[in-house]
Amino acid sequence: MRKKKININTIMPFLILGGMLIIFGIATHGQVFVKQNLLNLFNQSAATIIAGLGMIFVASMGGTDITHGSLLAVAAAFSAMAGQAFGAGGMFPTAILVGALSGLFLGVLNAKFKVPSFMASLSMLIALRAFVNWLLSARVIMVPQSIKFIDGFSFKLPALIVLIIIIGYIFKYTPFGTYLRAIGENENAIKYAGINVDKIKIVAFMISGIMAAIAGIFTIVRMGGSNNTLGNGFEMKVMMAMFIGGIPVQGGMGTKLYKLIVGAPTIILLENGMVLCGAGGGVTQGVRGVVLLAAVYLTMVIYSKFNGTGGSKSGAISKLLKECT
Amino acid sequence: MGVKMRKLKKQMILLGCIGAIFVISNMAVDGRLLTWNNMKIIITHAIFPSFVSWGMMFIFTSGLIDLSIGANILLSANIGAICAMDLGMGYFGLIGMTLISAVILEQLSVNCSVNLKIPSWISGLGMALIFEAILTFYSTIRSKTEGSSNITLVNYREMGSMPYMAIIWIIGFAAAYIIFNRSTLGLNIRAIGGNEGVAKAMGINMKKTMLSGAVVGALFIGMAAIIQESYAGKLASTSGLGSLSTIFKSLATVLLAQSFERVVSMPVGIIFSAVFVTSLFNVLTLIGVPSGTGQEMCLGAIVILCGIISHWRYKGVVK
Amino acid sequence: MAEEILKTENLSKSFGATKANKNINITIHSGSVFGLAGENGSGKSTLASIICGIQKRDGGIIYKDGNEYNPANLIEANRLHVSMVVQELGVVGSLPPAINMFLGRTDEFTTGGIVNLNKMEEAANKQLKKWDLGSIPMDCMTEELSIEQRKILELARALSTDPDFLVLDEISQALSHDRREILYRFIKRFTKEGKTILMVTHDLDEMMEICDTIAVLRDGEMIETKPTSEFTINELKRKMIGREISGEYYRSDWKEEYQEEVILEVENLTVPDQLKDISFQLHKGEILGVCGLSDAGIHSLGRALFGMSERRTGKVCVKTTKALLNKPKDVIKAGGAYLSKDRDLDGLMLDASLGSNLAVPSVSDLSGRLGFLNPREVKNLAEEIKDSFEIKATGIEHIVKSLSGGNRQKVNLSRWLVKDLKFIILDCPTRGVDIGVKAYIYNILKKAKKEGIGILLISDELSETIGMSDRIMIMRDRRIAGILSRNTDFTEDKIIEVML
Amino acid sequence: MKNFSKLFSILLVLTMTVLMLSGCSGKKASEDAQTRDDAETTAAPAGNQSEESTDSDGASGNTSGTYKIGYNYFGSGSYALLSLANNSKVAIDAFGNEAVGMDDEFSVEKIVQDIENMISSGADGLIIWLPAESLYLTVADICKQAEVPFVLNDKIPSDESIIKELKANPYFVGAVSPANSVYGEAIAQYALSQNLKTCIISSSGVGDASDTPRLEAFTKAFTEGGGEILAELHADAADAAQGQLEDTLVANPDPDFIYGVGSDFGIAAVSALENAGNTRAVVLTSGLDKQALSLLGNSPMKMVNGDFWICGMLSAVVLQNYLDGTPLKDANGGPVWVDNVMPFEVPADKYDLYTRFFLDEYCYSNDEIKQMSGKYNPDFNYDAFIKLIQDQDYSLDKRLIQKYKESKVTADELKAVGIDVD
Repeated sequence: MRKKKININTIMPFLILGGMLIIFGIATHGQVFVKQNLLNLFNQSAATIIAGLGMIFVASMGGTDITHGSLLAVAAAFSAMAGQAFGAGGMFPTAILVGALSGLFLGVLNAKFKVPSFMASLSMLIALRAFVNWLLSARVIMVPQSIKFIDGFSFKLPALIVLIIIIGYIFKYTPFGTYLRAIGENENAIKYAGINVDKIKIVAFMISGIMAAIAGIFTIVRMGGSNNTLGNGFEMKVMMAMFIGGIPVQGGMGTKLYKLIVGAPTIILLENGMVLCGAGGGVTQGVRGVVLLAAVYLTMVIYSKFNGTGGSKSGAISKLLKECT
Repeated sequence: MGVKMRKLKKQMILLGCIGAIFVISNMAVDGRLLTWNNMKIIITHAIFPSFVSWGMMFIFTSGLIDLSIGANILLSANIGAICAMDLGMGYFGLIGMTLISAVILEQLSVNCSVNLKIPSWISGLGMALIFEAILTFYSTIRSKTEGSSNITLVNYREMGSMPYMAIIWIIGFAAAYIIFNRSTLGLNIRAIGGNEGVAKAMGINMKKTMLSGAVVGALFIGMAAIIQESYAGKLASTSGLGSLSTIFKSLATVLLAQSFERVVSMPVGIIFSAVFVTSLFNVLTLIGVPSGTGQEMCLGAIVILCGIISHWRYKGVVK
Repeated sequence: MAEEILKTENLSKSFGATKANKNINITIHSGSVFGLAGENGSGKSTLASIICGIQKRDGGIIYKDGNEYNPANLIEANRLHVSMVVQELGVVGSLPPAINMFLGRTDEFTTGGIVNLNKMEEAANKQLKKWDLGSIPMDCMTEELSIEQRKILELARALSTDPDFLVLDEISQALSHDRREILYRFIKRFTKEGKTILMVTHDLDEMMEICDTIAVLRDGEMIETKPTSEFTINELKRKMIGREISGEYYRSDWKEEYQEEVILEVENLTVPDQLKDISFQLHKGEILGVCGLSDAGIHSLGRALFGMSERRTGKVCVKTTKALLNKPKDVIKAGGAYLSKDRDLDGLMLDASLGSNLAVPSVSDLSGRLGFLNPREVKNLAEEIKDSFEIKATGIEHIVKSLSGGNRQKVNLSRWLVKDLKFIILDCPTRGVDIGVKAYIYNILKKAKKEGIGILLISDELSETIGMSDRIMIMRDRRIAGILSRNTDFTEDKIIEVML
Repeated sequence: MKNFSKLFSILLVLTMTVLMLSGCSGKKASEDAQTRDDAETTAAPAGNQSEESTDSDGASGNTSGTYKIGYNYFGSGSYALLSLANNSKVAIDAFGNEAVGMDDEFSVEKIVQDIENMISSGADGLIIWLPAESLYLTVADICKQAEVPFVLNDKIPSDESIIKELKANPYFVGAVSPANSVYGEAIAQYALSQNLKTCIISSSGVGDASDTPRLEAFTKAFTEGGGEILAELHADAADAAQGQLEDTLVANPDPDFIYGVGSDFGIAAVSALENAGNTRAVVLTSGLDKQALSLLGNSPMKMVNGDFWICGMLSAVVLQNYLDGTPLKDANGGPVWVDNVMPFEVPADKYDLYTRFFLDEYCYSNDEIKQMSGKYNPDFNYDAFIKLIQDQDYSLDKRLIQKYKESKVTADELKAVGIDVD
């Protein structure tokens, strides 16, 4: 019984992705599988995955970090400046620094000052966007041609794989990762096990910020430069990738990395497939909404089928709103 | 009794702080803040967020975090306007249809969560995408045929103009307060939010309560939509979850109110927060802080600040 | 004998494969206190909740006052004058006490759809006064009340439905010694009015003391029902677990013995309005019991020692290494551990698997270079703990939530004992645990004592502290009131005398 | 629960149907994928030839049936963006092609994503709208690699090096953009001529692609002309803008006029002035929004100008000519580069005629548009195209005269608005 449930839950994201591939494969008469298009799919989902690799740390604690959209823009802007000043070499350190700082700030707010992460990161989202508006206004900062190679498949794929491996290692094979998920289950249990929860939280937020910043670099290199509308609504895209992959909203032990890595292409494929089907404008968005619901619903149904319980409430947020009182 | 005194003291402090802030900033803008005319403007701007926040209050408290509210407002407002103008249904169309569609849309998204066990804010996101898509269809067509992307409410705009707005506001507050603090529904919603187990055991019908809570919330949201439509004459459609930005201010308001719930009860807190947030923007404008950049940064800072203050020396788990 | 108030015939209930109740037949007479004894999972809570309509029965009939009785839910049961204080249900923290008391029945106080709070508060106070349960502040949020006040509030809530048949499920374990007295007084008055109480408790002494009749359940079957006077406590225990408790239950010896080496040294430990100037030493292989009245601060002591309480002054250190213990992680580093009173809230990850729960304290030890954590090692460790401590679960994938209270406590305790500890601070380790596990835990403690681990045993149950400790540290209003030795006569009266 | 599950399953079915429907169009797409190749083999070389040899290739372009043409718009909601897109669509339809519109959801990443996807979906040509300087070369490369011809619509780069590289790109067919700056200048001139000295600017989000150039041009011209800008406001949505304006009117109670960059903000300004009880200040705005126009005369709204986003159509024409094998080439064989599509003004009295001929029916009829392809009209070439723009043939007056020739409007009606046709 129990074993079975694990299996179903494990393969669910793959089922959804596979189903989607089949549907679009038929609908577009195989156009989806054209080499160029597969490459597009990869290019388009790369940034989402990278940012997700960070966000999952916060999500597994049951926290929320929706700064990604704006943070990406800020990091991109600064790293582009650095790129112009010191060449390609300057970009990554700058971006990472920016990401880390933002993450540190958020983490301290959440861990030390007990500001609910949703509240804090929402404010940051607004503030950082305003900041980048002020910083760039209509200005565009081009990235040096020398850095363009980053956008090449031959660099991006290995880079992505390395990142996944590193993050996967930290997330799954270190005490730190275990504590994260444990915090998602019951923060007190970890406190009473004599573990410095605050430190872990802060680090998690920092990693989240850093990954968002790195995603920022991959984005501007793709865009050719940074401008102030960069990364609009990016955070929601990343979240959808996690949700459609079946990562529990309230975090905890059910948070698995592969779910994100499968979820991101699923969302992208959905947009890509619809366009290939010749559906434009609002249609894609509407369908995206329905499929998101359908996917999560299916996961839930399967889950409750084998477990009897399905969380009808959004764990993290409802909890945090209660904490607000 | 001691508890009551402590609470009273807290309330006094809060009021004092707000008052002080107002006086100080009034000096900062050499007296242009606390003029009758300016206060009128601030109130005018505070009314929309207040209603949205009251709506959120009834939905969020029972644990349903619905992010489709923004899209809901845009869509139902446009539907109402169409009924009022194009279909010539006048005020009935504006008020009736907006409220009805607001309720229906809200029920859709809440049902997804309550009945289909989809975590509420995923269902919220999904529904937001769908609502926006519908509105996008409409405005794409309209911009072809009508020479304008979204319908403009030309007549029937009294509800967006001052005396009426304030009256509606006061009525809305009374309703929100009574329902939230003094009605079985409100108490049950709060019970569910506070401790599901107890609520169940005490024979409270969870599903029914949550859904009817959503209905009440939707009515407030609908009112908000009407007011904003009448006030601005036009609510433009968005895509890509742009609708979220419509409720950022209100979200901030609700979070603020929530942080001070230990001092004043939510409905009152919302009024304070709404006025506070709107006057913040007003003051910044008076000082000459540029909009689109400086002002939003300040908003972010202020919300965080309030978050810190309200959770000062707070024990317990915060996600 | 008074007339029958409640009678069940072949009552049965099963959850999936497991039969929680098999053909239960009980007859309860009005004006009596009827005790339900049994281990965790013996089906007493199930029986109680069926009677109160919280759960549906599969078969059988219940008669109340002679006519058939089949409540759909607790509310309907209330209407039929049956009420219950449900174990670990609690209250809504974010609502005022009065509303909590009448939750779900707020319509009774509405006029024109508007709830009249004052009326409600009056009613609430009347209720408390009526049974003199002590007063509870009404003009605050319930979360501001103490745990005991909340439990009393729950009792009042149950009483507010004006029951003539009241079920108390594990109410006393949340209450300290003096509040229990209030409870017992109430029970006497209640029954004197010809009303009836069905009592479910793990505290057998309590049961022997206040129940008129005791029914023993085991694995969902009714083993025996007879007047308390005809039971001896040992017979009762035997009936409950179906076997003689192996060896001694508490310690058999009556002398204070431990090694000279001091492990933990505490000097004028003080926490504002929690602890005043506490100084003591914990020796190697000593069990130091701590007891006191509800507000004596025994639980704060545990938290303070573990470094959880803020603005703590004074010195807590490991004698040998002189290492100061200011933060929880210092304690852990020094080979200490702390089990808080509230197992589920502060200890376990209820929705997580047994394995991950068992592993948590040890992962940092298991991790190698680059903090590498081998999943296999973790798994093995979990398996090992599970087997060596006989935790009853299908496997380490078993979700902890679905374990019995006893097993949960085993999980909570065992995962620490596998580390090589120097001392451990236990706060009510046997709270809500059945005899079997209780005995098991006591054996573990004895074993730990032999291995030279210093144990600080904080407990609400006098018998437990008396039974296990070498020395008992008695606290009164946040100070140490005295330390008794096991050598000198270790009697309940003497301790209580120091307590008050 | 039950009934809702039903409802939900209905929603699911709906998705599936949408997918299946789009499946059919997917079929078309794949057909086009095959046809595309020969379309290019004919078109691409044509692109590289100079302007003489057109007609011959025109025939060969003819054989390859209809084209699938993709166009993108930044996001829904703004009338300006949508009209631009619609104008492209009108032209594409007029030539009997299949049009695919992409909503970029206000995110630059999604623009690139959409372009890639449109290419994968087998588009034969792209009409591209880009908000940021950085994107041009990126997009140009994508199209070059995919060998898909593209035109730039409404927005063009200002950086010389970028322009040079673009023009070198064999698949870059041309660029048509309005003299955005002229909008601002026109408003500034008008204001100064009316002796309006102080103003408040209300515009969309900071750094918005279409508003910024207007804003800068206006600021420059106005301040140089001795005007004073009291405040510059930025808001994402019109309703927010109204609030800002009201706040600002407290800080600056008595401006001479408010410049609503973009019609929505003009409208917001009007209601803001009403609420503030300010009857003195006037409102000037850019963008031929019906609502804005309807306010002309009977409100503070004094002037509305715009080019009806005609670039959307013109750029489509450029692309069509390329695909038809009759590419428009400048004197030295380079691609079309138009950055001076002038705005025209719609005064209050011409409002009705405007709605009648620009909204109720499109300013150019399908046949007229067809005539803008060398394939259907051998006389149509680069010079004709440029002439059309320079003469502002698309402007209200010119169109009205044309409509008169088609006797859709009487001379008297035109006289009434001061146009003499004789």
